[in-house]
Amino acid sequence: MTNWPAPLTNIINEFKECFDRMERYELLFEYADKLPHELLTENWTEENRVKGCQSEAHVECKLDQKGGFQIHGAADANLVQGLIAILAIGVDGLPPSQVATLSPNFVDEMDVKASLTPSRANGFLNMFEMIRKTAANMSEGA
Amino acid sequence: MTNWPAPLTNIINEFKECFDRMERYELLFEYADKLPHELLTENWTEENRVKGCQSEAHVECKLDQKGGFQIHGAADANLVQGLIAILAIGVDGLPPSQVATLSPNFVDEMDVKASLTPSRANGFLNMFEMIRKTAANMSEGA
Amino acid sequence: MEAIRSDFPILTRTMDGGRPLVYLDNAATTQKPRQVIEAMNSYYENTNSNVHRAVHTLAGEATEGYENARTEIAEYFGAPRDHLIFTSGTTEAINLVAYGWARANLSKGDVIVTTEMEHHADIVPWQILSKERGVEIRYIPLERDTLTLDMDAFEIAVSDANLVCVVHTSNVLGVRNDIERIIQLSKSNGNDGKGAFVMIDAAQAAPHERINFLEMNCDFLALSSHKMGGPTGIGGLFVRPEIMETMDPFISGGDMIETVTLEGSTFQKGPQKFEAGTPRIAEAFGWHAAVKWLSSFDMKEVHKHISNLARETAARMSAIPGIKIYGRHDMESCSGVVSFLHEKIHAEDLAHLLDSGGFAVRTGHHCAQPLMDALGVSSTARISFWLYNTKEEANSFVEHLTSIVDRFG
Amino acid sequence: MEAIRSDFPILTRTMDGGRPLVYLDNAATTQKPRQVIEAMNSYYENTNSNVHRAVHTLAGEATEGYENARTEIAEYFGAPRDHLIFTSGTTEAINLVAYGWARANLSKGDVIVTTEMEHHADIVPWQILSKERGVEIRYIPLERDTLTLDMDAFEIAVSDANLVCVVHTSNVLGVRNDIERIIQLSKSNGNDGKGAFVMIDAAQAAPHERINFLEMNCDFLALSSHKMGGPTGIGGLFVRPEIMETMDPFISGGDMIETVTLEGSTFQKGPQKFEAGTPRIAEAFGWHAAVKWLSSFDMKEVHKHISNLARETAARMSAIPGIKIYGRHDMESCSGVVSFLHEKIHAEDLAHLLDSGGFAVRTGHHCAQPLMDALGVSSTARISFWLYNTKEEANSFVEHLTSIVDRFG
Ligand SMILES: Cc1ncc(COP(=O)(O)O)c(C=O)c1O
Ligand SMILES: Cc1ncc(COP(=O)(O)O)c(C=O)c1O
Repeated sequence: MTNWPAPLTNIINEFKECFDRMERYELLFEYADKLPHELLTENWTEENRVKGCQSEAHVECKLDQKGGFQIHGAADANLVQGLIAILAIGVDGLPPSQVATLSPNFVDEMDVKASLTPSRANGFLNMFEMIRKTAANMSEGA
Repeated sequence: MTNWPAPLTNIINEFKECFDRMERYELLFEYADKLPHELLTENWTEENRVKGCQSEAHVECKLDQKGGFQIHGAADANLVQGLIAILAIGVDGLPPSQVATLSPNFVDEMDVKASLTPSRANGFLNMFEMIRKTAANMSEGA
Repeated sequence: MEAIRSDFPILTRTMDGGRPLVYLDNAATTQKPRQVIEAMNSYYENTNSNVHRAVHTLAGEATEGYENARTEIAEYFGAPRDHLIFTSGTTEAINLVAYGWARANLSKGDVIVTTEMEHHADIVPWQILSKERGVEIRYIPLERDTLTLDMDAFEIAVSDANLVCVVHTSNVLGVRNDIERIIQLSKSNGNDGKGAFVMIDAAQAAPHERINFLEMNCDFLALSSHKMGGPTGIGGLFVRPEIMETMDPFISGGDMIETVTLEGSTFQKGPQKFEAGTPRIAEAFGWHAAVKWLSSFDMKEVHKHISNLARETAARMSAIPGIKIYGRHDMESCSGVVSFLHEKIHAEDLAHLLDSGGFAVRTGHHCAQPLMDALGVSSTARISFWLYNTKEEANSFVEHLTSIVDRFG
Repeated sequence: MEAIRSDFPILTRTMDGGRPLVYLDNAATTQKPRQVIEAMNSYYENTNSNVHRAVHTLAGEATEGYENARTEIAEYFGAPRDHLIFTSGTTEAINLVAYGWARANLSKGDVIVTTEMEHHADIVPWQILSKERGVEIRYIPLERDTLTLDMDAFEIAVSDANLVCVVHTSNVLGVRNDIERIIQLSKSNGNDGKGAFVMIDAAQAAPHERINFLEMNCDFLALSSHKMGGPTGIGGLFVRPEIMETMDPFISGGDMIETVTLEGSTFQKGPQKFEAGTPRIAEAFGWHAAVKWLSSFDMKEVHKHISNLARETAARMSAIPGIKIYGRHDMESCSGVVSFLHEKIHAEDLAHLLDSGGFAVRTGHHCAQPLMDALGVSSTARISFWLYNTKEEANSFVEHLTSIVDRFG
């Protein structure tokens, strides 16, 4: 197993314990409510829209006062918002340089990918890629 | 068996004796040379062209001095000209009213249809139909 | 019913968690009976050859099969074979009307009447034409309370219409429009009483009704094979020959010409003029098989079965807390489509949650954004039944939906 | 070879009189390996669903399969996936260039250079455009002695050409044009040195060569699946994305839009903008399987096998009294096509006589009437080999032809 940040490892383990897809969806719905930094709809713009997603999803990357990484996001579909929340919790406060090196295959670990359609999996990968790149830029800039 | 005119019956019997498709083609080639009234190429017009034929075929119906039916025709492909010749020989000199009642299934009897492609079979049926109609008109006119 | 279902190999498929597939996305595309699959296999394994202008046996058989398909598909839709132009589907059929007929016959100031209920396939080609040629488009609105077309508005709009383009049966609402009246009004009142041309989008009608092109008395009828048990990649446009003659060629190339010289070309007559290039041969064999298979049913019974399923399911769904139905299912003519939303669960989430129970359900704007705008939503979830769907499937769908709403709502 | 042949169910078919089928009409359409037939079966039996905008499992699998097909077919032709627009074949692909690109980018006085050697699919769309928009068409003649394009004439004509449209490999002569030089000249000298756009008709090239779109450096590349082992009903146009952006939509409707309102529509970017309506889904699965199957061969070896068969057969045929060959088979680049006539036996009669021996041979103008005019004939008979044809088949063909000439000549 890759060395994920601890919060992400915890979430992965939670998903692994799920009995079936329905339970995993329930967990995603729960995480959808736990967005650490919700991007309010009035701040949804064409620029922060996640492309390749069927539903509307918006994400922005910021740094907290200590230079830690933050994902601000939201989506109109709960399952997507749940994925954003997991990412946001997983990397919250990490140095951007570490975020830049993460690989998106924790979604496989969580067994959620099997429950994502290709188009949504693509949307998720697009989003993850965008976040990783932003993190890389931020860490270069630093 | 339908009561074909005697010359046609003879031809049908000749074809029935053929051993295979190649022999039937040989016979058709022979008949192609026996056109009773060849329509010379200089008399090929858009009006006497047989539609639905891949190769060029032209046919005109006339009455001889005794009011007997005549088919004048020719084609650039020998197999088609052979079919025209058989028709022309088969009905030569008959009263148009009799020609008008002929059915095209002597081609089945001859087993030639199995050797015709659908498009050529169609061409042949078109031609036969046109001849039958002309004969019908002629006999009405009479 | 067992017999019908056993004709469809895919219906025995098990999904996630060993659940049986419950295919409720028939308005997007229907499944194919093995008769259709086998007809195409047999074509590829025994007959495959390019058609027309050829002498050899395979080419003869392929041509005969292809042209027989035209004859019998046309016959199924109540028309002679020379009324049917094969296209790749409804979309291309409507585009053929737009490029081949409308560009040759309409000009600036002419009027096309269509409706808010249309599929994008019956909107975008006219918008492009309108931009290019200054033809005016008028959209008949939906009555917001009955979800049917505003026929008063239609009666007024049609009076100077040159072309009327209407969907026979909505792919979102389950509503079957009063096509008979629409055609009659277009013919009697259209174009200042001289009569308007009428194009009917029958993509959703053909799987439900036995359509008779000549009796209908419209000018253009557009269809897709894949929505009526046939393969993808083929469909058709019905047009009367005298109207075909007033159409310019659209897609051009081999097979549709009579002669080509460096100075110019002359074209075939009839459907061939609009079928350039190697045709969809295997697909024609497949669609033909679908039509033969469908002919073994009484389509009135089929329709009753489907619309009863939709009606009963819609009624039970509206009793589920938070579920709202978008559409009409109270009329006999309604189709097998039920669109719905939950007040809290996003349509896409609903579809995922349903999918985990084995239920194939579509979400989105269903290529009908103007209709979505009229309904005041951006998307809906949609189930759509066809002849192989059972009461048991409908019941288990309602149960599963109920449990989802309980758990996630 | 046995292994290759056993992939093709149809090749075991026996014809009239118990004779084995000898399929020599590959330039019209090739036969399909069982891998292709099975891929489509598996699609219909396990996956069938409409693609895009859908959540349920089948729709996901269908979308993934359809888009994978795009990725791997594009890769086979040396291009990224966003360079490939699916069409119904070469004919529609060229029409897409004519309607989508040329109508948006060419106007009165602009010049299209094409050749006398073209298939009607690469002539008629330009003639229609020319009539509509006053674009000038120049036809590069064939050198009557070498049966190759007059490259001096090309060099002169290209200098003020805006678009150059050339067939890669002739479907009648077996000649492969010097495409590399044609593209290079078009780019360096075309349009007064600013470079002309180039459209290559690769319908007959794809079954013979491994074509690399990006290396070729042309702007448009048109292809048919059915001529390279794939199903009917699908083909493609390769275009670079920056050129796609300068193209207007052609066939319009669902799937190619971004938003539709009553006021107007905005369109997708990339290939989807040109793929309106339900796509050729099963067909994409089938073409994908054909490309995977072909990838298992060294196309250089395949080409050598085919062109050797054609060269040897043509040589032996010319020794038959009265037989005249129309074409070139002495160059390595030549394809598997041999056109011929007998001085007395009509081409169509020849084809019938050959068919009775089990030989599938095409006759006619091969959708290339201007080329027929240049050759001074109205039609030819044509055999065309593909990878599954054997020396034995070629031998028995020559023998049968000899006996026909003996008997009927
Ligand atoms: C050179 C050439 N171009 C174009 C075409 C047209 O291809 P399709 O009929 O598949 O559209 C063909 C085949 O007939 C061809 O041989
Ligand atoms: C009402 C209606 N019209 C047109 C279409 C377009 O049909 P196709 O995608 O087969 O071209 C559809 C299906 O999507 C439809 O439901």
